[in-house]
Order: sequence, then C-alpha cells, then structure tokens
Amino acid sequence: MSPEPVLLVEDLRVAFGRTEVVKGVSFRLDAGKTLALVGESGSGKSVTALSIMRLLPERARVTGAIRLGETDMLALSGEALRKARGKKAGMIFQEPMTSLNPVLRVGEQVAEALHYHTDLSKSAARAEVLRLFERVRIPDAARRYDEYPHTFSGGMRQRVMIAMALACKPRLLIADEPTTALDVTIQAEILDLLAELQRETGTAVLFITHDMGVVAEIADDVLVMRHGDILEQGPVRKIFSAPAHDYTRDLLAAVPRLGDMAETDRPVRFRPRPAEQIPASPRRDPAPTPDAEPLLSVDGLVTRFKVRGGMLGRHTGNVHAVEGVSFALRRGETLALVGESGCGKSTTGRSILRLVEPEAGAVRFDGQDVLKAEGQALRTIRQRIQMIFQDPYGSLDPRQTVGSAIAEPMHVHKIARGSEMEDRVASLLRRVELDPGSATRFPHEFSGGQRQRICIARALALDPALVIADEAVSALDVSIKAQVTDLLLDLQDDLGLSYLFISHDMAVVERISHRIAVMHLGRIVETGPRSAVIGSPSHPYTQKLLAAVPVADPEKRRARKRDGVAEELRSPIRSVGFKPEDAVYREVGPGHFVMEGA
Amino acid sequence: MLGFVLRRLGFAVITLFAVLTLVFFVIRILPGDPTLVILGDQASAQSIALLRERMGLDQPVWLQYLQFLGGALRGDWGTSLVSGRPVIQEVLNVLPHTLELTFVALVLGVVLGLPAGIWAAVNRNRIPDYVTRIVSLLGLSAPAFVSGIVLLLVFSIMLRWFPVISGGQGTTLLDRARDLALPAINLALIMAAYVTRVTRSSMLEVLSQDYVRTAMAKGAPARAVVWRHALRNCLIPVVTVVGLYLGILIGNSVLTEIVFNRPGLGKLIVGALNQRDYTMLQGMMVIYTLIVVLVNLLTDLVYGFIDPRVQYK
Amino acid sequence: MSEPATTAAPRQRNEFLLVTGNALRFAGRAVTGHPTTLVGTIVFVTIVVLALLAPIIAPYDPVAQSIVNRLQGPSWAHWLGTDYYGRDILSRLLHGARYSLVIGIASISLAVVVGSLIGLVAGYFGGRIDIVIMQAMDVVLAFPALILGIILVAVLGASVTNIIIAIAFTAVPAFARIARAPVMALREREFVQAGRALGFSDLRIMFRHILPNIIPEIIVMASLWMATAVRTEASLAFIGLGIAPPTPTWGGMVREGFENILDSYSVALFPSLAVLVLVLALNLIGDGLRDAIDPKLGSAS
Amino acid sequence: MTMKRIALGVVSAALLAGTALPALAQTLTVAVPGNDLATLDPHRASATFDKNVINWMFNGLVRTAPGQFQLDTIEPDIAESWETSEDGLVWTFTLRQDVLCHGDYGPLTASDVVYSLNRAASPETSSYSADYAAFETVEALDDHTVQITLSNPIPTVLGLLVPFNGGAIICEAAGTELGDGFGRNPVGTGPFAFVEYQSQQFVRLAANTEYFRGAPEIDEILFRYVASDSSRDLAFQSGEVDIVNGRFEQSWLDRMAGLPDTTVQVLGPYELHQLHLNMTQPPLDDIRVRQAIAHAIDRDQLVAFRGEMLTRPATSVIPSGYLGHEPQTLLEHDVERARELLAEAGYPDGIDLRTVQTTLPAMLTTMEVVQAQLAEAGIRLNFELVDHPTFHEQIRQDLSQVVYYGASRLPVADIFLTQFFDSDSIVQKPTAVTNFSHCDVADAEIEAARTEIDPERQAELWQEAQRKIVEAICAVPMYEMGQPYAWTNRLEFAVPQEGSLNLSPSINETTRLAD
Repeated sequence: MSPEPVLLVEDLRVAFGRTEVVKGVSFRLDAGKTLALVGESGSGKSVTALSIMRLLPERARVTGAIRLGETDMLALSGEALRKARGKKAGMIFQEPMTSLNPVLRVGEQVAEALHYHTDLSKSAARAEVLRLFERVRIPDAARRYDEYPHTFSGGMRQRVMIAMALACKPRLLIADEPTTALDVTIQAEILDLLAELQRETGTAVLFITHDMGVVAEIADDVLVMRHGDILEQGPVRKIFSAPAHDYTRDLLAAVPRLGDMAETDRPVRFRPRPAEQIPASPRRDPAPTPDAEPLLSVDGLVTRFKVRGGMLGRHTGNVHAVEGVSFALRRGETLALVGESGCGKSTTGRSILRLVEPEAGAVRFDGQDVLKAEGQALRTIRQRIQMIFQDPYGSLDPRQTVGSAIAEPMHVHKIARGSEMEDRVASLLRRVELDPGSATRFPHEFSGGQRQRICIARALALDPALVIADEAVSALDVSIKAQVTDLLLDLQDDLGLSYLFISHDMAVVERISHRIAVMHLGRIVETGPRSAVIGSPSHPYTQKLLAAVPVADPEKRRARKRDGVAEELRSPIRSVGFKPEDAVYREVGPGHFVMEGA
Repeated sequence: MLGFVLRRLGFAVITLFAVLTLVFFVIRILPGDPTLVILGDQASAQSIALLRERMGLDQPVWLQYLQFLGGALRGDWGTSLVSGRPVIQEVLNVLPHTLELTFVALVLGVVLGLPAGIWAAVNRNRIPDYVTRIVSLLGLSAPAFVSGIVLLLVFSIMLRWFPVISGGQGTTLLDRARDLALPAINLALIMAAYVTRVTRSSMLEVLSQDYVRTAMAKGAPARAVVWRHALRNCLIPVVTVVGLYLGILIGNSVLTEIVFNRPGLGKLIVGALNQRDYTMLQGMMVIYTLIVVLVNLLTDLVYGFIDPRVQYK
Repeated sequence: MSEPATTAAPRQRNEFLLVTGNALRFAGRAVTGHPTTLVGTIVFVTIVVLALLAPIIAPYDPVAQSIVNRLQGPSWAHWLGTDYYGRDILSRLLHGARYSLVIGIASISLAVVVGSLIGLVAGYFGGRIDIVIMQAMDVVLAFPALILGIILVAVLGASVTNIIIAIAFTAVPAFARIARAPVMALREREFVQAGRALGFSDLRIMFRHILPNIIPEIIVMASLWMATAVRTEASLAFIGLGIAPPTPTWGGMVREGFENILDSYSVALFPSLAVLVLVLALNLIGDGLRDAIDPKLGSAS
Repeated sequence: MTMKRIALGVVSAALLAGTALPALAQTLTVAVPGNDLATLDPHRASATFDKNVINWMFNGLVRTAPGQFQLDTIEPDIAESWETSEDGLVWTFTLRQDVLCHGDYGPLTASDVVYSLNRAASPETSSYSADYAAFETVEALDDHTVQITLSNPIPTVLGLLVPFNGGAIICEAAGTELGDGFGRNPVGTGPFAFVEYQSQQFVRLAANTEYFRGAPEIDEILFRYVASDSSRDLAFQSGEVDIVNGRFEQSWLDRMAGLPDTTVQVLGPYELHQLHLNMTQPPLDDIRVRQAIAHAIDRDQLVAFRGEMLTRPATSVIPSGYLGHEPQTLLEHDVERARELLAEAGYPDGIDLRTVQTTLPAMLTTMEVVQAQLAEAGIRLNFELVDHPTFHEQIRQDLSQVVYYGASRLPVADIFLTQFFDSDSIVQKPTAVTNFSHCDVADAEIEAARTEIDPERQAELWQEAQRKIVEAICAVPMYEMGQPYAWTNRLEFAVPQEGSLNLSPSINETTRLAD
C-alpha cells in the first residue's frame, strides 16, 4: 500500500437528533484510486460524502475521524474549513441542473474557485478556466465561458462541475451520483472523462452510486453500505465474483446484465416465481397471439408542440415530439419503447391516451378509433387503457387514502359500490402483494416500491387490456425495481395484459419486453423482436445506445472508443413550415425494421 | 425585448379599456350627485337642472359613455366637473408629489427591508430573526395613520426635527428632503415590512438550493455565499412583491397624504369621490391603471436583469 | 383470507377523520413546533375566548354613554379609561373583538373562497382562460384597495356585511394569484395526469385532487392576510367608512382614538395595542404554519 | 440604468414643481379641515372653507360691521349711501369713487355692480339666483349710482347686498374675461387679493396695497387645507399655523385654550341643528310618536357633549338672533312621558326608525348621542351609514325617516322657514329645497310674512309660523353651534370677533400680526 492515504475515514458516525444515519464507517482511499460507495436510498452513502466536506447542516452530529492528507477535517472551522473545501477536495453532485448557480456566468463560477484558493489574476484565472474547459471537453470553451447555465445540457453542466471541482487540483474528488440524472450515452461519456482525468492527474475519486453497473465500470475498490453500516468492502473483482454478504448478492442479482437473455424471445423474471403463486389455470393465454388483430395499432402518429415567440406571441416553430410513429401491439405482448430523454417516447404514450392531442395519425384500440372517440366512448377507452407513471411519489394524491385512490376510478366509472367496492379494493391490494389493511393509510406512509404497487393496483381496478407504463420502475432502487418488474410480468401472465413499456433503462427492457422500438428525435429508428434488436442492433443510434449501457461485470470493462468532444443532443424544434421527410424502413430480419438514412 | 414591451403595452390598452368601461359605469351607479356638491344645499331645482344639462349629465348614460370614449381616444379626458379645469392638468399637478413620495418610500423600504430580511434568514430562529420578524409585523399591522401620527408626535412635536405640514413647498433640496422625510418613512414602513418578510423566506429557500452547496463545496466564504450566490436568486420574489405592493403603496399613500398634509393622487381621488367628480374619477382611474400596468411591465423587465433565464419572447 | 367486510359509509367517515386528523396533527405540530408560534396561538386563542365571553366579563355596557365621564384616563373604575362618549374602553375592546374577528375571518374566508376558485380555474385550464382571468384580476388590482373599498362602501352602504364584502373584494385578486401558482405546479404533477388517464372529469380533478392540496398554502396566506383585513377595516374607518355606530370595532376605535389622541392618549393607545397584538398573533401563527408546511424551509435545510 | 434615469426624472420633476416665492415677513397662516377648494367664485361657492377665503377678498354694496354678522350692524361698504322709495321697491345706491379692482382691472364703477348683481341673479352663473328672484332691474344711473327695482317687497334687501354669496361684487372685466376660470382666479376689491393656489395645499393671498380703506398691515395670508385634525392641531402647536379652524368639540376648545399665547373664540352665526321628522311616513305620521321623540331628546346633555362654549340649546325651529326669531316653548326632556306617548300611539315595545346618516365625524358623533338618548325611550334609531354626497342625495329622495341637519342662513327668518318648512320646498317636488319633514302647517304665515311691509305684522306672522311648526313637531330643535377657532395672541384684531357670515374671522386692513 502507498505510504500515505489521500483520505482516511475512521469510525465515522453521523446523527440527526437521536437518529444515527451513519454508524461507524471506516475506509481509506489512495491516490489515483477510485473507491465506490454503493448503497440504496437511505444507506447513508451521501451523508458520508457530505460529512467529508463538512457540508451537513449544523444540527448533524459528526464523530470519528476524517483525515484528508494531513488535515483533520472534523477539527477545522471557519476560515480554515473554507480554505480546505475545494482545495483539498472537490465535489460534484447528482443534479447537474440545479448545482450551478443560474444567475452567474458559467466561466465565472469556475474561476471563483481559483479566486478563493490561488493568487491568480483575473485574466490568468480566465485562461486557466478555458484550459480546464478544454480538458473536460467543453466545445467552444471561449464562447461558453460567458454563458449562463441554462444554455447548457445536463451532460455539459456536469462537465462544468467537474472542471470546477478539479480547478484547484485537489487530491480527492468526491462524486455523489454524478451520472444518475443523465442519459445513458451521456453517462458513458462522463464516466470516460472521469477515468481519463484521473489517469492524468492521479486524483483519488470517491464515487457514490447505487448502480452496480457503474461500479463495475469504474471502481478499483467497493464499499457496500446499508442503513448506515458497511456490509462489505474489498476490491471490485472480489465483490463481483465472490460477494460475501447476502445483501451484496441481492444487489448483484438485481442488476440486469445486457445480453444475458439472448436465448429467448419471452420476458424473463429476475427471480423465478414461487410455484405456489402460479395459478393452476391462467385466466387467459399468456403468450401473445401473433395472427389476431393487434390490440393497439398506431399509424403515422404525429404530435407537435407549438413554440411561440416574437411580437404578439406568434407561432414561430414546433417541437416535433412525435413524428410519424407507427407500431402495433398484440394481446398479451409487451412492446418496449426506448430512447433517451426528449426522444418522444413519453409523448407517444400520452398521445395514445390523448392526454396530449396528437396532430395527425391514427390510433386504433380493440377496433375503435381512439382519436375520434368522444364522451362516453373515450371514457370507455380510457377505462381499458391504463397508465402507470414514473414517479410513485407524484402519481398518488398525497391527501387521499390508498383505498380511496384505488376505489375512485371504479366509483367514477360506476363499476362497483358499497361493500363490493371494499372487497375489490382489498383483492386488488392483495393482487399487488400488499396488505389489504393498507387501504386506510396515506401514500406517504409507504415506500417507493409499495407506492408503485398501489399505482398498479389502481390501474388494474378498471380491468384494463392495455397498460402504458411510463418509466414505471426507473425511479426505484435496484432491488425494488426487480420486484416490481417481476410483479408486472406475473400480472401479464395471469391477466393477459398488454404492456407498452416506456423506458430508458435497457437492462429492464431486455427482461420485460417481447419486442423493442427504439426512438430518437421523435421517430422510431429501429424496431423488432427483443433478441434481434439487442443482439444485432442495426441502426447507428441503437448501437451507440447499447454500447453506452454499463455492464455489471468488471471483467467485461470495455475499452471505449473516445472521440473526445461531447455531442449536444440534437433539438427537435423546427420552424413552422418544416415538412419532415417520410421515414423509410428496411427489414433486416423477421419483424426487425431499421430506419434508413440519419 | 422591444417586441415584448410593445405586446405588453398592447395588452395594457385592452386592460385600460376594460377599466375605463367598468369605472364609467360603477361611478354612475354611485349614489350622490355632483351638481348638489357644486351648487350646495340651497340650490334651486332649476339651477340643478341647468347645471346637469351643461355638464351633459342629462343625456342617456350610453351616450355619455360614447362621448367619453371618443374623447379618451383623442387623448381628451375632459374637464373636472367641480373645478372646471382639465383633468390631465389636475392630475399632473399632484402626480410629481405622489411619484416623489412613492419612489423615496420604495427605495427606503427596499434599503431597510432587504438587509433585514437577509439578516433574519441567515440567523434563522435566533434572536436577530425574532427581532426582525416582530419589527416587520409592527410595520405591517399599524395602519398608516397610526404610524403617521406617532411619527409626528415624536419627530415634529417632541424633537422638532421636521415640520408638521410637509406641504412640499421647499425650494432647496434640503428643504424638500425635510418635507419628505416623515411621510416617506411612514409609507416605507409598510414596504419595508413586506420586503423583509419576503426576503427572509426567499433567502431561506435559496440557501437550501444545490448551487449554494456547490458554492460552499468550492470554498466560498459565507459572505460570498449570501451576497454573490444567494442574493440575486432570492430577488425574484422580492421584485414580485415590490411590484405587487407598489400599487398598494400608492393606494396607501392617501392616508399618509392626509396625515402629513401632502398633495397627491390619493387625496385627489378621495376628493373627487367626495365630490362625485365623475370625469376626475375616470381620469384618476386611468392613471392608476397605467401606473399598475407600467409597474407590472417594469417588474417583468427587472426579472430579466436579475435572471438570465428570463427571455422576452 | 377474507377481510371483515365493513360498509362504505363508515369507511368514508373514516377517511374524513383521517384527513382531518392529519390536518390537526399537522397544525398541532406547527403550533407547538416553535415557541413563537405557540405564543401566537395562545394569544389568538385568548382573544377568541375573551371575545366569546365579552357579554359576561365586560364590566360595562359597551354602548352605554356617560357624557360626564368622557375621555378619562385609566382608573380603577375604568381600567383602560373611557372614550369620547364616556364609554368604557375595556368593555368596547372586548365586544369589539367579536366584530373585528368576524370581519377579519369572514372577509378573508370570502376572499379565499372566491379567489381560490378563480385561481384554480385560471391555473388549471391555463392558456387563454388564464390570460383573460388574470387580466381581469389585474384590473381589479389596478384599483388601489382603499379606494376600491371606499367606492364599494359608498355603493353598498356601511354595514358589517358590506365592509366584509369590500375587504374581501380587495383581497380576491391576491388570493387568485396565491392559488394559481401552486395549481399550475400541481397541474403538471403526475397524480393529476394519472387522474386524467383514469378518465376523471376536470371538475373532479380540480376539486377532489388539486384543491385539497393547495388548501394548506392558502390557509397560511389567509392567516397572514387577516392582519391586512383588520388594518383595512381601520383604514376604511379612518376615511369615514366604518361600521355604523355604536357597534364597537377595533378599527373604528383606533380611528376614534386617533381623532382624540391629543385629548387622551388612552383612547388611541389601547385599541392600537389590541390591533397590534391580534395582528402579531396571526402573523406568528401564519409564519409557523408556513415554515411547517414548506419542507424546504423546514428542518431539512 | 433605466431605473436610475426614471428616478432622476422623478426627483427633478418634483423639484421643478416647487415654487420659488421669497418668504415674506408678515405671513398669516390659516389652517382649515378641508381637503381642497372647490371654487372661489362667491356666487358659486357653497363650501364653508371656500367662503372663508372669499371673506377676505370681496366687498358688497354694504357690509355687516367687521367682526359682526347680524344684519342690524349693516354699514356702507362700496356704497357710500342709499335711499329707498316709499313702497320699498326702488333702492338707489351711491358708490365710492376710490374702489379699485384687484390686478389690472381698474376702478370699479356702477356697471360692474350691475353686472355682478345680474350675474348673481342668473341660474347659469349663480347658486343663489333664487334669492334675487324679486330683483326686477338693476341699472346704472351713472358711473357711481346704481338703482335696484324690486317686483315685490322682500324681507331684506340689504341682507342680499352684503359680501356674502350673491352679494359679493365682482368686477365685470374680470368676470367676462375669466369666465368659468373665475373660480380659480377670483378678482375682487377687498383687502386681500388672490395670488396662487396649489391643489390640496393652500390658497395664497397678498395684501391689496391699493385697498380703498388703506393697505393692510399683514402682507400675506396662506390659507392651508389640513384635513387631519391631529396634524392641524400639532401644526398650530408647533407654530407653523397662526389661525386654526377646530373641531366642534368642547375638548378641543379646552385643549387649545391651555396652549400658551392662544386665544380661543367661537364665531357666529350659530348653526341650528335639528332633527327633521318625515311626517308622511308611519310611525312618524302620528304626532304622539313625534312628541315622544321630542321628549326623548335631552338638549342639555347634547350641549354638554358638544361643549358649553361652542353650543347653546336651541329655542326655536330657526336659529336665535335671526330677524323674526322668537323663543318657543319646546317639549321638555322626559323619558317617561316619551314612553307613555309611544304606548298611547300603540307602540309599547318601542319603534324602529331608519335614518340615512353621513360619516362626517362632527355630525356622526352627535347622532351617536342622539341614538343613545332615543334608545332610552325605546326608540331604536338605525343608521344607514353613507358618505356625505350620498347622504345629501338620499335625504332628498325621502329615504331617511329622520334627517339630522345643521344649517345657518342669511339671518332672516324667511329664508330658514321657506327652505325647511314651506310646502313648496318639500323634497322631491320640482321646487324642492330642504323641507325633509314634509311640513306644511305654516305655509300661509310664511307666505304672508315674505311680502309684509309692516315690520311688526311681519314679526307676528313669523312668530305664528314658528309656533305652529314647533307644535306640529315637524322638527325637533336640538342646539345651536358656532365655529370654533383658535389663534395666536400675536394676531391683533382692531374690533372684537363675534362672527361673520362667511364663517371666518374678519381679517382686514386693520388686522395686525405682531412679531
């Protein structure tokens, strides 16, 4: 081991009031190394990171020892503490969108760090910042120095944060979930950048994450935390190959591995279903019926949002959110709609339910024209197509009991009343593996996974044929994500549901879907059976997307090709008269289509 | 930005039209008769009829409305029923006094309220916070005439620092400042109270933002965190409140004007109301609406100064 | 396996109780959370109790005049002195509390109901409806509140009801704005989207789902605006548009007091103090509620 | 940046608005509780605070003696002398030759007087035209002789020629040249001339050095509008104001009298305050109810409330001191009797009465006491509180069962009786003035007295009218109230101040302001 660790934490304990959230954590981190602090929400990993920088609120009680080189961080106060921050250690945060001050120029915010810790003149500081910008691959650095954060994309902002954190050449970089909020291709770029910078500068990196895939990509050592305790620590290979703790094993089991399901076209559960839960005779045929008329067919769907500007709010352009999207979904089938933020996948889902009004195209559901339906017809359609949203915190009314939330749709659609309603609510709760007694409690009394189950129960209340799941498991911790995914698969088996599964998470998509459609800039660029799309991606964008997905296996750490300059997302905004070209598709395999051209 | 301003002014015209129409008819359902006010209680029915005719009050209301609109379009707001002088002239006579008073009160209010609010937020739930909050509540709860009379008793009678009648006759800047001091302070008390409160809560919110944590993580000293990073961000709600309450300030100025015997719009409109001076009331309402519209516009423009994300489209 | 079946009605009452219980627990926490809030609550409750008990505890008839005992300072017979008509100030303050509380509460409640509905509609539907409604609100806002009050009282006459209407009218645009902002935020929340996806009507979403969620915020603002209402009542009285005598109201008493302040300090001092204490208490409660409601301002920061 | 520029603009505009007049040594500052002036045209002015200023700028053909308001003190003003024909229908006035109009409007001649009196008699230009209805012709016999011919005898001719209302003489050139603008730029002949007016602030008058009785001692009068009672008193206390028009309260007089070097004075003429009872509306159509009200009113307590110095109990339905006034026997304060009368009238549980009441403090406070007094007898007086203009409109629409009204008029019984108790004056009639009670019991006497040439017979008729009105209880007289004033002892009047028709002290060429 190297003589002097960059960071030495011994018996760190953090308490808020009487609650201890970090319960005696010790570890060391050497120069040039990356230590991943892994855990799910509430594990105390972020609190640990913040306590190193002494950024916890005043009422937090911190004991133990934190040594940054020679400095005892817990002994510092006032000016000395201020001087240590940014100089001895830099930090980047999870939310690039809110971590930069919106009213200050980006370059100045970086230069500020230099101002506090060096004697550089203004112009020298500027030159240094431009150099830093180039090192973190911000294109056109000189111009962007004077721009404000809102003109930067999330990935670009995170690069600015990295430049800021590294400005004073600290020996330690603390990265608190730095890529969690980013799209997967951007995440790959940022991870590459961090690795490269680390090689150049020899900075030690403390990397906080919940994503074992990311851990496998970057960590030298791993520290697994749960409920404030360290469960296991060791070199990354050892943790992945021979996890010692059950929890670590669970975490690893829950991590989807891309390409593992190549052999089958059918969805694959995370954990096998206990035999006693499998109904003796499934209510409906669980397998999709290929020849019958599709349950849902979408043809040439176009949804655009107006952009207004100029005098008198003239209509100056359109966001081409969904541009000529066509697909079909059979009974009992899951079609995954994948793509990165802004690609139009959510808008597609909402357009089908007419939560936003599409501009053109046709949507047929079970023989009915959805876009022409009005009044009772539309209500009936909305009864049979249900939607589950991403944010289980946001999609339940915080002031409504769970039972009432589940009963309300039945009440509105006059499906049940009185004690019959009671019974149905109870059975729905049991159906999603919750205690029927939960009905009288409020959403905030449940965990995220439980809330998502409640949302599923509410969706099932109307006995739908199709469920549109919009990033339904994306916000959940990995272990919960696995459970909810399994639940969705069980429900499909039992009830013959069709899913339109909208997600950016390729790993979950790989398990749950029969077929995949990849969206980019409002269009489907590739669609086909799951195994075909994942096994032999044919569109350049699909290839890029799949290449960016971190693989949860340190042995398979790939040598990425580094083209250096980052790419800003292309904008789907077009001027008013813009006529998009018709997409032309080429069939590359049975049912596997790829868009021609860009 | 010019386009934005023009568009807003376009909306202002619509608002103005709506206000004018509303005011015109509201005023006419007001009980009370201007001719009685003008002629006094001994006037004969004949004089009253003659006067009504001369003022055009004998015509149907819709005709009066059309004539009024026609005049308004030509920029003619008519003449005061009571004084016989052009409404515009009467308003312009006192407008500078009101603007002077409101502006100084506004500046005073912000100058007092902003640091107080920041001080309270930074020392949340400690003595300075309690002191600031209670003092600002005093400012909020005291009707302007109460604080005004107290100010007069203390500063004009006991200390003899300022005149009781601050009529605005001063010729030198110093005289004018002396005249203005007490009324402006009186009016500023309410503004300062509002500003303190909104600054405090806005500052508390801003201080919990991620970018403040970022600033601390890069080693920014507390002063820089507050003044460089937090202040500008916390100004948006402050500007909103200042804009919103500027109207209230102007409305409140009537009490201050009465107590300190200053000329101003407030007294003019109360006078017009007491005399049922229809044309004057109409003109005054236009002025008030214009002021509010302009203040709203100004507020929006100030947002742009503070926050680079705001764009005028 | 099967749950004991309960009937629907108790369940619903149950939920009502749960919601109410939650609100009460929340209010309780807010109130006891901070010493200042607690002080405010104690003071406010005391004022309410005194007002309720006024007919019993007031030493004199609040409207009985005694011309020979006019404008006396505090004494054993009249603890807070007598007013311009020789009426006992303490008794008038006690009785006046009833009117001032009623005026404050009723006018702000009215403004809250009307303003929130307007804000709810404007915020929920957005677009042109929003523009038209908020422009209209700006128009009302363009009239200085006091002047508006004067005109309204001139048209309607000065009675308790009309003063309440006048004060409410002046506060409606403010509450429309206060309600609109959170509605616009809630409109984008997923549970509202979820409601639409479940086929709920706009009315149901607005009243069943959005409204309950903006109520706490509005209650906070209402407690702060009560102070404004009391002040507006006093200001209207100062202009000469108070409630018809001999009804004692604090605003009217402050006005009368300051008319006679040069003759007797107590006529001005005590009513002013009473107004001050009430406003202070309301504001302390409002501040406490707001801090408790806003997680960002709460303990987590 | 824009903000700054606007700010500078505001400040500089405000600075320009200030006027640059050199401060004069002898400025007399008067403060009144008004908001602003309405008009300084004497033929139009009806507001007290407008008349206050007019008092110091105009002359009439004759005038009441300085410091006096009674018509028996009438003495020459612009006219040196006058003659009357046997039948009292032709009046001939010989004018002084040294009277100059203010400014550059030159000497005043008979044609100016003719113009002025015709102007006062025209409803187009005057609020008091009705008073001059009997003026058949006004002619200039030569430059300095004016002859007035009446169509019928009237109670007082000279009373209409004092500088009060229509009697104030306006110079013709100024009147025609200024037209409607005269009200804001008055031109008279009196000791003080108009200089400037600042809205809501003040009217400034300067000494008329050419005044025919000699140049005034005081150089300037600043007549300030200070609406807030407290501010006005404080300004007097701090020496910023020399004369202050006060509140209608004893406490005010007492407090002011307590200040050093201060004179407190109540000026006449006294206004008579009474309750007019609408005799056409039940229950007031029953005389027993009206008697009950009269018994319930305690005049002495009202006087004690308003102040012994400021008020005195009323003695008739017209103010005392008026030509033709005769004290009447008014019903005594007797709550028991009031209750009995009510019971007799069929209201053992009392009655509810509706009154439209102005929010004007001086009137409202009285009514609060009245309300309390009536309540003792079971008469519940319910206020319909409205602002002052609404009050004036609604009482003229018969919307108030009880109308509380205080008034002073030219001190002749006829005017008061005609306006308040003649059936022609009943509100809502085309000839309406201010007969709120619908009183018609004394029409014949009022009518006959108006043209009666014999003063004794005329006095009898007026007395009979008063007796009938009091007996029918068209109105309940309460008290008479003067104008409360306080001034610094630096101010020296040559004659005692008992009052003036224009309700302000007679400040003229003889008034001095010591240093």
